[in-house]
Amino acid sequence: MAHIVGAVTTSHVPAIGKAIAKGLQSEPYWKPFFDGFINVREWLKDARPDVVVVLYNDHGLNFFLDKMPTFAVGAAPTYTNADEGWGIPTIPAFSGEQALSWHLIEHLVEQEFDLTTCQEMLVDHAFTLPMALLWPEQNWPVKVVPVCINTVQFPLPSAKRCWKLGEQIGQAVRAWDSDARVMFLGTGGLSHQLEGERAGFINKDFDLAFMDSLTTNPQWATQWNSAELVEKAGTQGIELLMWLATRAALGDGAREVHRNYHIPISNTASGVMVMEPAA
Amino acid sequence: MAHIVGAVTTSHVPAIGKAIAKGLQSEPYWKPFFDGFINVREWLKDARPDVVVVLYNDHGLNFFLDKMPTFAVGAAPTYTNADEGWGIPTIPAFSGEQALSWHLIEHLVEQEFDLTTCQEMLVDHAFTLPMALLWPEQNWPVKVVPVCINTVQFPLPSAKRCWKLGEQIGQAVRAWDSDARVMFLGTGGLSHQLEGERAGFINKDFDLAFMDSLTTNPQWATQWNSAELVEKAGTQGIELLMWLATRAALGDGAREVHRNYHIPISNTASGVMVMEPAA
Amino acid sequence: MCGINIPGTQLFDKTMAVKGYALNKMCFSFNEAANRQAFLADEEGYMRRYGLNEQQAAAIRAKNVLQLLEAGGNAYYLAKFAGIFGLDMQDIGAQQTGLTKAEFQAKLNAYAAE
Amino acid sequence: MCGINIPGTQLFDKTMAVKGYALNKMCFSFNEAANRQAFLADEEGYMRRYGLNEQQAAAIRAKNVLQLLEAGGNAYYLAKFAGIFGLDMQDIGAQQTGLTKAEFQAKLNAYAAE
Ligand SMILES: [Fe+3]
Ligand SMILES: [Fe+3]
Repeated sequence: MAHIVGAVTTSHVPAIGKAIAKGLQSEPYWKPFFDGFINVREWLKDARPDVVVVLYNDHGLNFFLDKMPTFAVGAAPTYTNADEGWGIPTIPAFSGEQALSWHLIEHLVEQEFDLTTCQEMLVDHAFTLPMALLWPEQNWPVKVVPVCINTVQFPLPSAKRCWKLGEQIGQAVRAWDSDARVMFLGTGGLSHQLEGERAGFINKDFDLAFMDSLTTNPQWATQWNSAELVEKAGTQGIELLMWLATRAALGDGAREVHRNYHIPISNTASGVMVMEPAA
Repeated sequence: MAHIVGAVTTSHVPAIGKAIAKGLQSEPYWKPFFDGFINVREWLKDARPDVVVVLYNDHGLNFFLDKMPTFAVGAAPTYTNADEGWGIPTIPAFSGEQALSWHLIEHLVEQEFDLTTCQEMLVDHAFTLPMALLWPEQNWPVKVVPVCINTVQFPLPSAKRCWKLGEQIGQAVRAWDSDARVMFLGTGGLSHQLEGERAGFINKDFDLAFMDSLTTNPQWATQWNSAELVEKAGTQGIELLMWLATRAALGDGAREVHRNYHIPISNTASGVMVMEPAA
Repeated sequence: MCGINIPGTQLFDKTMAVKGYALNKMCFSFNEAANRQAFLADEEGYMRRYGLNEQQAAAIRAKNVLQLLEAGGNAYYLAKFAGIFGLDMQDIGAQQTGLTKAEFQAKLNAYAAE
Repeated sequence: MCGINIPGTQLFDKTMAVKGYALNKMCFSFNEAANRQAFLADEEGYMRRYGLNEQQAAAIRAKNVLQLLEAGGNAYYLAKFAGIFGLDMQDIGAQQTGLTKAEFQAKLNAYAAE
């Protein structure tokens, strides 16, 4: 059976891509953010994942409102990045772990998740930049399975539903007949809001409480509906749904191995955490 | 609150479109099939629906394997038919009932159905031909909401899951704040198989038992998984999932108003039923 | 996938979905008349553009439905390929079962009497 | 939809999704460089091609984010429109809040100290 090595959760704003492209990692503005990944990469050396299941939200690259899935799972041999409209450099393609993709799809549909399955899929900055933060050389030592959650158009799946999705992803991976080492990567948040008169909203107290909750009381955030979560975390802070589903995939207990929290990058409170399943 | 007038379930093979286009309704081959709709149209005169929720399966017109949803709900202002590759004449466009589309979407996502929402959607023969059988003049006196269920690529949603989908569609319609008269139309089946050495397979006993079950023991077919249903009804006979979801939408009890069953049209055992909710 | 073996039947499951992707994508393109024309004008070039493998290309050349299925074709998309040549579902059924069309039709009719 | 009113915030719900469809579809097209060029070469023609209404077209001409949101624009797609003019998220934040970019940045930084 496959072995779950742990999970990384991180923010993912486009500005990170510009900073990487321009080599600004050591500039005073960016250093507190990028330095948060040094320990993550140290951890990765021991964790040695073979496969990464990436839980992220598409920002209008692969999906439009003509066909907007609640949950989409990739089952492609390769995933390429593409121009998202700002002309930032694209990131090298990723190899898909198709066997795990289809194992997940069969398990999740059996468990009454109404997936959209994608045998072709472009992956946007929410997928590529966290991967580039973990493996800056960008020649990926892992295969991937993308899982995409709708945060573009209401109604969004509830935090409760995302928790259940994550739980079942974890169960499926644990039941996967493979000796692969599997990592989860959840990307999005933390608190931020891009649009409206409330643009620039950040909620540090909530973010810190949310990060704490992932190990102490992991279903804490499921008490709120999507609108309530937007009130607390901002319109894009709702991307914490990916953190929640990722945490759920780890199983009942989890311990925190590393975290960093920094305000701001671009308009966003940025966070990164490494968690391992409780022994 | 909206009023549910009843449900029609019917087969939908492309050959019906050719027969309509050529005016073959009274030919000996086609008459036993088309005559089955005379009583349906009589019933419609009394039922007077304003809105039809159409449960059908796409045959590779609107969806491909790059993005294959398990359940898709249309939310477009209009739905057009298009060339499916055989050059049969297309059918006039349909007006969407967007208010009900979004009411359904909000209700179903709240109830943990992971929909794909479609603000643009081409509808294929599985949608258009049943409509043309009900309203042969093809100037539609109703607005529509399409609900599409994957029968193209395994894993399919189970019969149990389709039943639950139908149940919640029914609940949402009953809770819809509107004085509209709503009908359900489920299209597909009955037993047939297009591919493989088993092509031409039909199972009359099973079809008749299935039609009976819809009023006497409506969850009867949910005892089988998708492969078992294919064994009983053929690879395309699995389209009976639409009949099942449609029946579920009617609520706890239903009575049969009309049925016709005829073998064969094209490679298919054809059936049509009209049901009303138990008073 | 569900521990059932149905004679003469291959479910379009993950194995077939992966195997047949290029073939099915080409057949999906036949929804558009211009693509059907382009295929007829240059079958080999069209197949290359969609990346068909040799098994798939041979099955297309042979217009052999059982071979197309074996190569990962899905019945819903293959129907669009058949449509190019004016084949209906009974032609296809006859071809797959090794019957004449009349024999295949008689087989269907026989179910009515059961 | 959930009985919550969040000041300065409009959720992109069914009402906005319907209202903004044409505008968002145009912005989605800006993923491709050729479409961005085509827009810049003929803004009015491009907007007509996507069927924008007058409110949407006026908001695009004004490059006014609050007006674009009011007209049904979705933040994720509008970002692609903003990208055409090299505006980053802080430019957009400043415009929407009536601050200079420096003031908007100071507001963000202030959260760190809380
Ligand atoms: Fe984001
Ligand atoms: Fe069908």
